[in-house]
Amino acid sequence: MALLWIPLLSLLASIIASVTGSLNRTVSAWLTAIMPAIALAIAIYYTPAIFSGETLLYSLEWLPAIGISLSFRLDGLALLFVFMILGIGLLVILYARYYLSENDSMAKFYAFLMLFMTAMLGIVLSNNILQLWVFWELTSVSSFLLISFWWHQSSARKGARMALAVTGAGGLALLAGLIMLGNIVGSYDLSVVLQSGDLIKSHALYPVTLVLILLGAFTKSAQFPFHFWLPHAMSAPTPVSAYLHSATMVKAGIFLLARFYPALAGTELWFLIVGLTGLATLLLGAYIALFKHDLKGLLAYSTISHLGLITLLLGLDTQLAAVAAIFHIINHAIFKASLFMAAGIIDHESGTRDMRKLNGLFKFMPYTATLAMVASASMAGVPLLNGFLSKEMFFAETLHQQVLGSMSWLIPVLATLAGVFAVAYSARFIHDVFFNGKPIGLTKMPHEPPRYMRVPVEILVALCIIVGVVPNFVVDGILTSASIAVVGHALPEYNLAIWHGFNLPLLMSFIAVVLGLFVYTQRKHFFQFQASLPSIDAKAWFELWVQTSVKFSSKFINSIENGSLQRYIFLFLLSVLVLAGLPLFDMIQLAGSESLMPISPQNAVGAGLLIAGALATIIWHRVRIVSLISISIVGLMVSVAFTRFSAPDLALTQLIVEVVTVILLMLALFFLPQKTPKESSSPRILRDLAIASSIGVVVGSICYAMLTRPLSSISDFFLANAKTGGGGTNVVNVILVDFRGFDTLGEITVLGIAALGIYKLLANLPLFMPSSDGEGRLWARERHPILLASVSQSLLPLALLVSVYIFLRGHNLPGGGFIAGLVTATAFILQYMAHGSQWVSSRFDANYRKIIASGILIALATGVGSWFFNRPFLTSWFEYFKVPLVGKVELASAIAFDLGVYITVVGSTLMILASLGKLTIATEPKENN
Amino acid sequence: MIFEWFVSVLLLIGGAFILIGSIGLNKMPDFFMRLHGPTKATTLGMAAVLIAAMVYFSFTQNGISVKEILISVFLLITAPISGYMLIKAAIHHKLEAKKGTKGLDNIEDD
Amino acid sequence: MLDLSLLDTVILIVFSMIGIALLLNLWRLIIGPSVPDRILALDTMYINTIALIILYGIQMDTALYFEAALLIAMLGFVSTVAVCKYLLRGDIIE
Amino acid sequence: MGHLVTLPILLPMLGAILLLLPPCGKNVKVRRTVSQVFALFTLVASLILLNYSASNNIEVYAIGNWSAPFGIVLVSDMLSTLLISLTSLLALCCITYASAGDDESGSFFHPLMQFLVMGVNGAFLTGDLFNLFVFFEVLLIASYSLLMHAGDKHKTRSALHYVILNLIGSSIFLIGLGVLYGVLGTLNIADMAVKVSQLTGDDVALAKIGGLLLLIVFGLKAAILPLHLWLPKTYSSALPVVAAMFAIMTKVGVYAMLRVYTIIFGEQAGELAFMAQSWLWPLAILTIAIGAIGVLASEDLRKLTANLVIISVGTLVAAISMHSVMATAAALYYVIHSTLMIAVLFLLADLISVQRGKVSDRLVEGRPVAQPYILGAGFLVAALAVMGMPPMSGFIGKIWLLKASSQINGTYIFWPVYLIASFVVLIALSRAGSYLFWRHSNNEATKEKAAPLKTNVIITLLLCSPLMVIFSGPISDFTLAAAKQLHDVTNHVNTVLAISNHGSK
Amino acid sequence: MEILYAGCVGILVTCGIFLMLRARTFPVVLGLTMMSYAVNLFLFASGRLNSNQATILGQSIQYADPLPQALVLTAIVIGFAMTAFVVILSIRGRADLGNDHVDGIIPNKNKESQRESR
Amino acid sequence: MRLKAKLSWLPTPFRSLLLFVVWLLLNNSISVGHLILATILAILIPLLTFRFREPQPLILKPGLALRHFLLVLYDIVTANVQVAILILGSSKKLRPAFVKVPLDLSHEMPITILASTVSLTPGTVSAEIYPIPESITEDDKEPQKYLLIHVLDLEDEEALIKMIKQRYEAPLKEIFQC
Ligand code: NA
Ligand code: NA
Repeated sequence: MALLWIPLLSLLASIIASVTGSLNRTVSAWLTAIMPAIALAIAIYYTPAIFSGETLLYSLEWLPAIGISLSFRLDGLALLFVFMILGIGLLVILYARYYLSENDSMAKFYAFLMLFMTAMLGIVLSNNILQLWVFWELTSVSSFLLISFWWHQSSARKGARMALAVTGAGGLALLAGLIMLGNIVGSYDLSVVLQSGDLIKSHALYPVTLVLILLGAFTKSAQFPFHFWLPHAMSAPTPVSAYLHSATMVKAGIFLLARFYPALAGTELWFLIVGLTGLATLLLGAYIALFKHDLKGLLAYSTISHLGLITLLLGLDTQLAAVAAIFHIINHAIFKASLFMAAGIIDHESGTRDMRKLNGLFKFMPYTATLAMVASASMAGVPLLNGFLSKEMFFAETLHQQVLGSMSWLIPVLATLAGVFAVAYSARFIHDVFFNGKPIGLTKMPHEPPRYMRVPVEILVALCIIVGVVPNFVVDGILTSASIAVVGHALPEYNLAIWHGFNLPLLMSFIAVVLGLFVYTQRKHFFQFQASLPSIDAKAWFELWVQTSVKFSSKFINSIENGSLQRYIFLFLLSVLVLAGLPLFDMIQLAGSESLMPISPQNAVGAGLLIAGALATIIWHRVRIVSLISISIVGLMVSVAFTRFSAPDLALTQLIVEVVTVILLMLALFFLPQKTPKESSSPRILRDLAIASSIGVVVGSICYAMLTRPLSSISDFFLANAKTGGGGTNVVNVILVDFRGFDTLGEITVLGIAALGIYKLLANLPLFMPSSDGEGRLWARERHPILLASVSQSLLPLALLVSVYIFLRGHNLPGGGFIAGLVTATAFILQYMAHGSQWVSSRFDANYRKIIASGILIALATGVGSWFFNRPFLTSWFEYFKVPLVGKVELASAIAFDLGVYITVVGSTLMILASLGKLTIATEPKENN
Repeated sequence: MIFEWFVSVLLLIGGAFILIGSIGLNKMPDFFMRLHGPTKATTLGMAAVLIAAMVYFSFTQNGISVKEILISVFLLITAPISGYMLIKAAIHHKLEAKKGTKGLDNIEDD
Repeated sequence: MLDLSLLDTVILIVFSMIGIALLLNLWRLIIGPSVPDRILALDTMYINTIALIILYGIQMDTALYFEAALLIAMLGFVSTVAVCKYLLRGDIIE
Repeated sequence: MGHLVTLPILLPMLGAILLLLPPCGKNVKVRRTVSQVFALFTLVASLILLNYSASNNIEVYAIGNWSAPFGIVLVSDMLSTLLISLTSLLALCCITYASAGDDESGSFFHPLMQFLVMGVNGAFLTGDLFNLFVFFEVLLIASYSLLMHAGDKHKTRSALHYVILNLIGSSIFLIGLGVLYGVLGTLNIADMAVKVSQLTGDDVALAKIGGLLLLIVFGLKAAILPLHLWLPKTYSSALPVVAAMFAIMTKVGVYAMLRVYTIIFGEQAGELAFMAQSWLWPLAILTIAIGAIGVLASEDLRKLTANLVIISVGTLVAAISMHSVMATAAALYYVIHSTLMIAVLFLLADLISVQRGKVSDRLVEGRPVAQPYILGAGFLVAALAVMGMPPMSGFIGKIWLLKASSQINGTYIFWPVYLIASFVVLIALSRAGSYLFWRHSNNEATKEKAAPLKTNVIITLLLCSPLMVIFSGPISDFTLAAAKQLHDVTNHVNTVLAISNHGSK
Repeated sequence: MEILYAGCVGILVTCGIFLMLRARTFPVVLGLTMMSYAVNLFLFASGRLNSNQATILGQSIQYADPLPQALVLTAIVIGFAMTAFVVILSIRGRADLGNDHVDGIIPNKNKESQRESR
Repeated sequence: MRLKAKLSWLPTPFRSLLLFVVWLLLNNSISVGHLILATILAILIPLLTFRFREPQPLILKPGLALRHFLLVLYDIVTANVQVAILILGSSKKLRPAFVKVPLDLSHEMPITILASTVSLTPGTVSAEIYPIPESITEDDKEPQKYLLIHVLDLEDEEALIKMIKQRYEAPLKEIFQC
């Protein structure tokens, strides 16, 4: 449980920090620091247990479905990192208090910093590899926030995005690798994974898994060729650099290598990839560091180089390499953190980080200079400082490896070369900044920083010296236990002494120092040579890469999504053709077993008319009025077909819908151009005809196949129960209002919504109202022909009577609410046509919206009514009554339901047409060219 | 038997008039003349068919069937309106009348 | 039962008459030449369809399709009127 | 459970009707209150159903007292209750958000929104294929109108495409239904499953055609390649709050696929077992890819979000076509997360575009937003969530999907495509965030801040993401159980068809 | 008869699709209408073809399948609503966008012919 | 001429009668139930639709109206036979013409009936009613109305005009007393 508290306390610190915005900066720092300090105390409390070889575990069920649990583990390696994270973290809190200016939000900074700390603690304490990944990604996120802290600067924005991109990509690779690892092992539990090294390494997927995980580690640790993001992350405030790029963020990758060392290391592949990557990074970083004029740039490349060194160590196949790696992790963290802080002080007090301007600062800030010089010396590997010790171990281990077979001698040589550059850039850091004449063009007069800003540096430099002088006393315990955690078994003998006698590693150190100083003195020539090389700005490259990707994506997407509906429809139809067409070829015989009906001449005539109508429609599709007349034949013949094939209800519905549709299309014809221009090229027409006829053939074939097969359906039930269960003899109607009344409820809702939508569509619509027809004829003057007006008046009562008739008989004979509604509506539309909408609305000022709502409400209420009889929604009820004189009369809830349908249909249809009519009153006709 | 003959004759008359109406639609030289066939001959043809139906259903089904009259009524009401609107449209479109049509100057600008 | 063989024959003959009439209507609709001609043809087609449906009812000995014929008679002209109104005024609901 | 099952459909329907009638539709204030109250009731009803179904119950409600397969039944299982709860939650948020002013920029916003919810919930609950069509149409017609809310040129243009395509889609739906009825003689999904397993001879091919035609329609609704082309313009031109609600609409298509190709054409379908999956798999992968490219190519935040919808659809369909319990469970978790986060991104885009003035939400330098903290933080949370970065909800779905696919042979391609797509999303969103919040022109920020109601809705939706992480245990348990229940076809069919006193009243 | 029926459906589908692929809203609307005729006939066909078997109980001995008829009825109504909507949307498109092209923009090469058509 | 009926609940008695009959015809029944229903509808529907009715002269001579109606029916039959013959004959011999018939009627309903009758009977189709309302200016009071008809085969214009006025217009004037 206490384990959980370590990250939890730091998370708590983040939350506390975020609310300290209004407080004094010092108070804010103190409040922030309390929680990590407690966490550090907890870690110290557990130290003896860890040193004695214990591993503390704590686990909490979280996501059993996936196999992620909240599971923590404190062993030597974790403890080492916890110390670094919390220790240096606390120092950074103190340092940042003085570093950040009044303009910067302290609260936000600390909140982000503590969030980052939480993420780091989470990584190192995770005992579940997916949980580890979660925290891993959290470091990417929180570091993004920290690097972009000064987002007003373009470099900060770009640097942060680049860091996020690279580490994010690595994170994805890592996730893939970890899931594969989990699959190989059968568990995401780190303890299990660490014990399954042999299983993993012998698995077929080991190479892929390894590469994916290494991708994660290398991107995070800025290993070549992913190193380029790190220097640009230096746009962050220096406390961030001091924290992220010494002890934490970049070390997370190293931690990962160390963590999975028992599970993944020990194969040729590992040594080759890890070793060579480390070596390349080591050399490249050290070399470039020399040429950076920016103080933090120098430190950044130095960091890359040192990370390469550690990686190389982890990639060496010698027994003590891992120990050396761990030792260098500690040492690098200490001296690099202090150096960043020193650089920050210099920047803070002198206003620049450019070494070409910074000269002779020793005079102005001797105390800080001394501290920086010591730390720098440690970085160069000067004896009596901690850097020297681990570097000696490193040199020693390079001599014992056989990674490159017969060419293994290259490694110590190149390591020495890297040492040369390390000495050179360290020398530059000391000489070029603190000596070398006078400062040039500084805006500020440099001086010593505030007292407490120096304290963190002092502590760290002191550690450099203490570790350097009495290593056994300080780091033995932690180094041993961490190393055991990495190597996985008892360590071979080693000795953390300052003096090992005159030996090859010492010689290598000596060469490095001598040659390094030589290189530094001859730096002009090197600088000239370097300047002659083309400079590569990773930031610019990254931006260019993103821009290019965006450009290409846009081009690609625009070429596909070209905004052409015709293309979209074509693709849709092509899908239909393929998916519906292919299975047709699976059929052995298209025709089924049913006997066919003979073709009578009158049917042939009907079909002929239908086909002729359809063809005429497409032949004249550019002369719209003619195509409209032609398509009416089709509608008429469809109704006839419904009559012919025993569907009187359908025939009625189709007929009446046809009339209303024609009216709608007439409206469309008026408000749209009269003719369709010839636009399609001949190949396009051929293509369209080809796909249209192909689909026609497919659908026709399917239809034929279906028609010629016997059908056994659930409909026998409807026939059997319509009268007894639904109270009607028109089975279609009983289905509509009873068996499947729910469909009908939805259907009238659709109609109602359509009417509302149309009303909405017509709001504030500037209509095109041509003053003449397509051939330039002015419209006739007579608005309301007398004959039409008076006949339509006389027809209205008759139509209403017929509606009532059709409505009432619907349950037993062809008819029903829908048809009746359309008849009524059509009669009203006739009034609109004959008299105009003003005339109608002055006589019948109905609110169609309310009519529609009431209609649907009646239908809905009929359905809900059955609840009061403890029946499901829409359960119908009917009863026969004997009325004197009249005889047997049926009352049915279905009639109420159908009434709802009727009202909705009337309301919707009229709303659609009336709202359009109303609109034209307001608009004067205008010429539209 | 008489009933059957009666129905048959009526149907044949009806069919004939309907056909003649449509022949007129095709045969006449101008729109105004074409209009006469459908508005007249067809009306009578329809009436004959409907009476046939009336007689037929009165004999074959229970009770007499007279509702077919209604169709005729509706046609009598609506057919002149269709014709009227059509001829108005034709006049508006200034369709050519057959050469020698008298009284063209009676048509006013609409 | 009545012997309807005569009637059946007559019905077939009348069917063909109406069929020919419909084809003639179609022909007029196709050749036009003017839009009113085409509308007239369609209107006639509608009316002839009434006869077709009634005749079908007689043939099948059922009155179930009567309402379809009634609706055409009552409201079929509405679309003719609409198209004519469009030709005359453009806006059919003004 | 009584009549509760009908409430997620009937409540919004009643709400819509009342909103059109005098007392409730009278003035803005009343309309808003009524609409929100009904949305809340709908949510409560859905949650009660969710809770009830959580104990692995399948509730079958025979409408009109006509039991399956003759009448229409509502089937409330874990899958449908999960989705109606999600819909209702989203609807409540969107309605509340719109009540800050967007609802008055056109007529009938609230009724249409309620009708949309009715349609979506109906589609999720119905056990009848034709009834599914009807509810599809309800939600479509409502969406057509909502799309035109606060209309302008762009909306009209994209609405034309959207409407026409969907009308063609509806035609194909009916043809598919016709074929299926013509072969199987039934419309009830469970009954169809039974009938499909008894097919012989050429009938199998016919049923296959019917099924594949439906697949195209569902694919169009869901927006899978190559039927996705309508989506980016449509969603990005819609009013953001409408687009936010539309986040659920593609899921209806996905849901329909999940239902139909698990139950009707599932493992018991003989020759037709999993017939859709072989088509869906490559298309889903390509959909993810094209969505990722679209995300990168997007010039404004709404377009970007619209492309995120496409990625999410591709991901979901890929998961469906893996036809395993694990993958379905992962997909169900993912669907909650992605719907809510995409919705909130649309809402954020709304506020951002308003506050940035002329440049709107385009990814160019512009005026700073008036509320950088809340919008920036909101964007960050949503962005992290959709990227699949911890600590937001996306990563759980991501891990789960990867894991599920790794357990199925032949799905290796999913990993690189999905991971690269995640990477592209990361690049694009960080670029977008950089433009929207960091790159300022010299103009002053507007003084006008978003209505507190709007920001509250956004915060609520955003909170769902960390909550989904914290409660990922119970949620994932639920989705896993829901997936198991869904894949237990026999149990489903038996439960739906078991009420056997056919026709007794 | 069946082959004639299926052939008609096929031809309606063909014509409908051809029209839907045109560039202007009016022909597209016509295409959608034509397609809905085809679809209704197709859906109707799922109950097979029957003569004189209207599903009015007591009026004949055998009955056609009533269910597809009910489905077609629903489909007709919904189709009508949708057609109405798309018609008005087209009008709105013309008003908003200044032309009746389905994409709202007339490709350059067609500008000339567009002018002619007015 | 009378524009308003005596009974306010039965504003258009003949319309009601028509509805009553039509209902019975539609239902093909004279059962008590239908008689009651027909009565209710015959009263209710005219009341409902009354507002859609422009004031029109009422039929004041029902007997005459019936006689006129039968006459027209007879004319329809004969006219149609004539037209059928004309159609079947040579169309070259036909002498089509537009004829303007001056009207004594001035109300819409009677004019409509006249025009319809003309359309249904001998070789004539009503084409226009002049002047159209839009061309009437303020100061024209009660302008002379004309019925423009198209004649399929015109023998004598004067005779035709006379026939129409006597045979069809005069009875209408009497029926409506206008
Ligand atoms: Na210097
Ligand atoms: Na019922």
